[in-house]
Amino acid sequence: MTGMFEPVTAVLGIPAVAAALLVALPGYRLTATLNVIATFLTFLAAVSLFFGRPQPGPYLLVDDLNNVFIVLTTFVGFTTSVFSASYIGHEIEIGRLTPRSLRFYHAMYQVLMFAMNLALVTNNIGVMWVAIELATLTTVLMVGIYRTHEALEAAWKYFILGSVGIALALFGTILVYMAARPVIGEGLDAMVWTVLVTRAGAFDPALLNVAFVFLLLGYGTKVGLAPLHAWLPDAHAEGPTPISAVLSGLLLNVALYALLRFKMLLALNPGALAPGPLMVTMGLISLVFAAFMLYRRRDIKRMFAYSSIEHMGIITFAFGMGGPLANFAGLLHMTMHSLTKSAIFFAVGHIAQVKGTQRIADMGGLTATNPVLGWGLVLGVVAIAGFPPLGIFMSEFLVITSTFARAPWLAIVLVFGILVGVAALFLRLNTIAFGEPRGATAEAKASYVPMFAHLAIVFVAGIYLPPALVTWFQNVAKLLG
Amino acid sequence: MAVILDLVVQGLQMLLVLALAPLLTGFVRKVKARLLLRQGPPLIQPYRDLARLMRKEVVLAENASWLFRVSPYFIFAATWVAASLVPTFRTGLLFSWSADFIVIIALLGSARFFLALAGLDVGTSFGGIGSSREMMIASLAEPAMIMIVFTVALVAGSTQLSTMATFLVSSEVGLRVSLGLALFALIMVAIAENARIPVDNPATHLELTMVHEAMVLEYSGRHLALIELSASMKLLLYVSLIACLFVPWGLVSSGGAVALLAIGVVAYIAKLAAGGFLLALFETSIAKMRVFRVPEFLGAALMLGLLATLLLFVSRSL
Amino acid sequence: MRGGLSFDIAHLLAGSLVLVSFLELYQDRLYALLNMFALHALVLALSVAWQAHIQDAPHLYVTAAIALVFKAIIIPVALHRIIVRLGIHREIEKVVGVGPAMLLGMSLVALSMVVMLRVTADADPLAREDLAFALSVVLLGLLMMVTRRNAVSQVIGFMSLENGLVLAATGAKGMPLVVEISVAFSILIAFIVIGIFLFRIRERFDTVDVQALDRFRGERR
Amino acid sequence: MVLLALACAAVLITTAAIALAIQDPARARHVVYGICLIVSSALLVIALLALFGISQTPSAVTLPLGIPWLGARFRLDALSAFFLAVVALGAAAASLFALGYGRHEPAPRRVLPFYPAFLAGMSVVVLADDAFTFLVSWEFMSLSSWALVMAHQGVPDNVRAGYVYLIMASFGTLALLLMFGLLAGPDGGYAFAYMRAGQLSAGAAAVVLVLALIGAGSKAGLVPLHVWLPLAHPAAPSHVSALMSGVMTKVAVYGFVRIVFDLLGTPAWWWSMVVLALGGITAVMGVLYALMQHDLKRLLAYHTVENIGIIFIGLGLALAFRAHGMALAAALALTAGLLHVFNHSIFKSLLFFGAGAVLASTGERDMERLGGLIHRMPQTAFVFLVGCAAISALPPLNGFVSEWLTFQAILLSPQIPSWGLKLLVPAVGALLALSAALAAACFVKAFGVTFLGRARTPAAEHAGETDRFSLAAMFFLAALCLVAGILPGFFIDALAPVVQSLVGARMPVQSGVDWLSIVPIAESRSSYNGLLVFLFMLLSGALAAWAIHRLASDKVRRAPPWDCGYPDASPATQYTASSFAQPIRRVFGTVVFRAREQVDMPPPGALQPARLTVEMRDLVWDALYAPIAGGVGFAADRLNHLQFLTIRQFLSLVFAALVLLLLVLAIWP
Repeated sequence: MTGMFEPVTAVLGIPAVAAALLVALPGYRLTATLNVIATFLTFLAAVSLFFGRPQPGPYLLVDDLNNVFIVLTTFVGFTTSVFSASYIGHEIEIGRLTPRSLRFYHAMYQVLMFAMNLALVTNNIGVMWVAIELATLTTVLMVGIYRTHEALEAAWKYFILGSVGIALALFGTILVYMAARPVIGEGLDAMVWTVLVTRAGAFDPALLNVAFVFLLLGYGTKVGLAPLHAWLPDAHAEGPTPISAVLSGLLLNVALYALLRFKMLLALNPGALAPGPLMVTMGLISLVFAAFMLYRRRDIKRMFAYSSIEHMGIITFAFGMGGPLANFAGLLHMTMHSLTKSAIFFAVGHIAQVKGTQRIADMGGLTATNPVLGWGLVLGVVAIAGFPPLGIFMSEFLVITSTFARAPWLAIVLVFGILVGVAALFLRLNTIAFGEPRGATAEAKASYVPMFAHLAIVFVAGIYLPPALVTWFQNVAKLLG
Repeated sequence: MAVILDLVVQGLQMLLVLALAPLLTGFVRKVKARLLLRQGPPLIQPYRDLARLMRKEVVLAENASWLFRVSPYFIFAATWVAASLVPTFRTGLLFSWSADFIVIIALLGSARFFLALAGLDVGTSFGGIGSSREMMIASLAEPAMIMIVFTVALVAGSTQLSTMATFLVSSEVGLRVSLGLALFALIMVAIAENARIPVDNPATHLELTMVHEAMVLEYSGRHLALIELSASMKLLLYVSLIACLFVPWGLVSSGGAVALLAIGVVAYIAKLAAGGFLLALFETSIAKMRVFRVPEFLGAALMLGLLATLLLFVSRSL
Repeated sequence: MRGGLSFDIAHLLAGSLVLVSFLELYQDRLYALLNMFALHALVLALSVAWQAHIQDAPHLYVTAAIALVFKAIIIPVALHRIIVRLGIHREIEKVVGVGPAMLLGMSLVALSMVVMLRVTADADPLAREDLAFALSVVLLGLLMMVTRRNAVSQVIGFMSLENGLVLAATGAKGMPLVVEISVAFSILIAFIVIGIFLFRIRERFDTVDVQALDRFRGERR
Repeated sequence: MVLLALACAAVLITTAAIALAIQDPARARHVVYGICLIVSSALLVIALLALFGISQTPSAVTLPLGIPWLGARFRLDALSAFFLAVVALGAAAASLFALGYGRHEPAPRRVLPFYPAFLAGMSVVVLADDAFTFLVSWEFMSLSSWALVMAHQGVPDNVRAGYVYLIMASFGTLALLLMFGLLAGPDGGYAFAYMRAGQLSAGAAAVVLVLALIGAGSKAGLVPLHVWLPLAHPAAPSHVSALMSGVMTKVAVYGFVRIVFDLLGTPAWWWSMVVLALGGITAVMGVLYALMQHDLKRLLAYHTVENIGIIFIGLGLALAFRAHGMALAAALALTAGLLHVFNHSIFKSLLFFGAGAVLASTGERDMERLGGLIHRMPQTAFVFLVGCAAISALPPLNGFVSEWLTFQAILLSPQIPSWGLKLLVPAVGALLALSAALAAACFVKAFGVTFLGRARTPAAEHAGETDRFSLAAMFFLAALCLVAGILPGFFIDALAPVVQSLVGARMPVQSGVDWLSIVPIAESRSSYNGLLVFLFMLLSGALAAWAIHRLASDKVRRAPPWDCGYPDASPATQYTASSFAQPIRRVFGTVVFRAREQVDMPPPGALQPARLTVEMRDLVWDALYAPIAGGVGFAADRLNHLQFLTIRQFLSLVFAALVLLLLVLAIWP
């Protein structure tokens, strides 16, 4: 039994311990390597979850659904830590970061990992809430780490909006408990996920509805759905790039995961209003809104932050549509988006260091000046724009085709949004990657490995998905109903 | 035996069009002159001109290319083939099926294509004027021609000139609106295509409104001879086209006896004479129009053709 | 029908919390607002204590204590000092006047009633009423946040919103983790309050007025 | 069979990787284009074997790729085989050409990797047998060609061209996505076999048709979706332009045929009206645009638009006949369309090669700065002339055959009962004739201004003949033009299985007819013998030449041209491209392009030159694309204010959302 528990405890324990260590340890090389090692071990532990899963206890639960998320999170966490090791080095050299703040940075990185893993593996909606709040706070601190006006302002905005979101989410959680209590009885059980799911049919639908509204807005703020998105672009733009990658690639997913859990709950209750339409609407709004917002962006990181909003919209839409195909597509899209978007942020961070700025106007002709970097970015944007043979195309293919047969108008709006987004992305890409070179070209030695590793995975996934993965996703899709 | 006869007849036809073409041109000139109360050149003047040109040396512009020298032969060949495929005195010639009405138009098209290129070859602005205007005219004349083909083909149920002629000669045709329109359009196209008044003036040489003459301005000697010859063959072709489509009487159907052939030839020559006379009459009675009125003229022809076709699409009996 | 009296008292306390929220909404002076908030926290503490009593759930007393000590005393004092330190001008510039704000508040309360009373009655009435009140407190807090320009008053709005949450949490009979959650929230608030210091907003900006923060809203224009 | 074809595609993909590996440009060039030449020849052989019934039953295979539970399905039936042959032929020619032409490539590393990928994409599209594989390869094709368009990214125009191209491409793909969604149904039957079996409601089928027209049409260049084409095709390196114009547009046609004729089942009568109308408009608009150009490659690109129109006219007629159960006529029309696909792919490639050769040796694409090249590069001039004659549909070359067949098909259409078609078809016929005539004018201009006359610039003055690889490729294609022109019967017979499989009938066997002439229906009705016409012309031309040179004079003297007494006029006095087009511009342009001419003549004695300024507007762009772009920009600007709100305002957004949702709950039944 205890043996069964090893992986989960490891997934939670390693980051916690590492965090404690990293606070104590000086020296950036050591801490960076330790950071990498820790995340790598966490990843291994997560992978080992495939083989031994603990019985769902009152606090911990590992099923197909969150297993997807855990593995994804830990993997991107690992690659990002590799990238950040090389990235942060440069930041130190140019003196944007002090060693002190760096120590803090690494510790926070591990805390964030811990918080996200906790939010994923917990079986208790209360703990889940706490974990997500923790994740929010840590990211707030990391966003503000540069202490520039913009950074502080972004952190503050993130903090205020995030806190309100958190508050709403908590209210929703309480309401769920209230709904569950008459059926399940007082005490812990009424917050334990596995129990809730089994009895959800008998809950009071009206309460569930109100609860879902609050949860949707609360966790939706974290997902970055419009009009709750405001914190996201600035937080991405002003924080250190690795954090932007983690935010886009992971934190949004975690919040989405919470949302999905509650969606399942509602779906199980016949009386409750269907959560689908709400999510579909939010998704479409976010998609179209973000797509238009892409046009007037001057800051490269902020632009890709908006593209994250856009894709979160698509994913939310897919899950809102429901059905085996759309859910499968949603999961696939989420995975691919995490990988691609973090890869893009790796590239962008590197570019920002090379060019010494994030202003799109000051970069140009990258494919000529820095071929590897430039083409890497092009490939990433091509992937994120949903061009085959890269992974996102498959998910978009499934979403659009399966939707059009069911709800033509929605599909048309979806397609419209995607097209507008693609147009905007390439409008900017043309000036960044092509045309005559512009702007300074400093020497920056961030590693290409994580970026191309991600892109390679995305590329392969676009044409070949291993059967095991497929069956796994299909189970999850069934689970999501 | 029959094949040989057919072969002979086909050859005869080819020679006939070649022989008669200058004569027709001369005839038209003569009649025009007479209508203007002038004496006019003798009928055989065109033959004399050709012979003289043949004997003269060719004066080539300095930067004339091989294309310039090849074009006359090509133009001549294309026109001659086209002309010899139109039934003149006898339908169902041996090779008549090797090309239908559309092909004949296309052949004239390729002749024009090379003529226009030759006009551009020397690189003087005269040639440019000529070819650009020629192509503008053609761009309207050709569709009109195709529409005429449609009309007749829909009536006769075939694009083969022989079949058309044999059908039209038969009694079941009767008078048809569409055919009337087509005839009208065909005449207009013929006038434009042969650079006759009012579209162009074959008699002028240095005039900013000229089209055909501007293109061939640089030609001389044998080349000019070939071009003149193919021009008059083209005229002959159109006249005999009108003849075999709209006055098909006297056309000998295939396998006719020699006596009949003689009649056919006579009838054909009579038709040519009539056609030439009418053309001359028309030309003397009308003034040349400005170049940019030509599109309207030909547009009218195109519309007539289209109208005729539409009528037939709507009802086969119109 | 468990003890009508206890029910009524709980009801009364919850209702008065809503009332105090209205009073907060009414204030246009920072100090007065602070005092009102202290009162708000006090009432909350009372109602939580009462819940602890009627549910005989001793751990709720902790929550009550936190509410009392932390929210009713420490925070107001801290904020008071901030105001003095940063020399923030006393009155609060509102976006909408008191009257419209009140009207809005009313309609919000009505809305929360309607929404909550649709809940089938078999969920026990106590919880139901409490929820209705809690929801209105939450909405009023949010309303305050969006109708005030001044950061301190926004913080206060947020805190009264959070009081509503605690009210709901305690009203939910036998809900676990209430203490943990309230602690977590207190930390959150502490962060916010400290944030005003920590970001040394005074040094960087002329005022804590959120608009000044927004002067640097990312894309420099 | 199909596996072999896929293997070839795989080889091409690996070649792309190899191209990245090799550093030395010259070696890379030889390796890449060499391999491409070999592989595409192999593909050609495979396709022909498949077409000529070595394996009459379509060979299919399913690979464990793509949509996991479906696999990537490939199938090589008659239709695929034909188009694969077209693709492979074009690819082989282009590779051969590029062996020499690649020398002039300024940025080979931006071309070499993508070129094989592009070929692979095109050849896989025609093999795909399920929606996902089809779209992946389709979009892969677009993407690689986009990269090739961006190859010369130094020029801002090219970047813009690539941008427009990519947007239009993804627009088309999204349309196809929706369409396949409809065909596949909610539970995702993405295999073509499933779609074939499925039965759609009339409305759904109509939507599918429209989406297919948008999707395939935007790639093929149907007006009004053509805007990207004249921008993108010229921007690419010339051998790629040849592929894009000559082959990729045909792949788009394949997509349309596959969907509408194969997957969609029996058509409704009005479909053909849409297709015919679009085809006719496209044909005429395309050639009119082309006439107004003086950039040689852009002229050719616009001309592709025209020919696509002609092809769609053929397809539309086939649809019309099929809808009314006239299988034989449908077979004729479809054959005409497909034959034109083949023909156009040949002579358009040839012409782009010629343009490329000119570009390489003069560095000029602008005809106004060329001229007299026939003296400097006679062989190129000759093959280009052949191409021009072929594309202008002059007998005895191949372009004429397909147009002649189309006319024959039109002449069959009065038997169609429906009135709409009765009125539309003649009009389309007139449009077709008009476009043919205008095409001739257009290519007189193209050839005359570029190759004839006197050199207008030193660049043209000192041009030299192009290399032998390029010449080999061009002569090969020119020969094909002639062969396909004088022996069309064989090609028509080759198309028989394709047509049979699509409309259930075929044209009568041509190879049986004596004297090798072609007979669409019956000899009494119409027949054409390219061979005899060709021989006749050869004979009579030779006869005339012989006679004259033997019996009359063959003396030649060179002299200055007639100059009206103003000696040695400068080359600038020649007719330019725009002045050549001026009469036609006056006739059509004033309506179609709102063309305005304005002359400012200086007063007598003034020294500045007189100016003629022509101002034309692209109505399609103004009416369709400019508003869209404007609208998006406007919306972007409006929404952009949301980036600059205060925290409080953002909070009020959240608040509003919350209240709204609660209201929804409150009024929920």
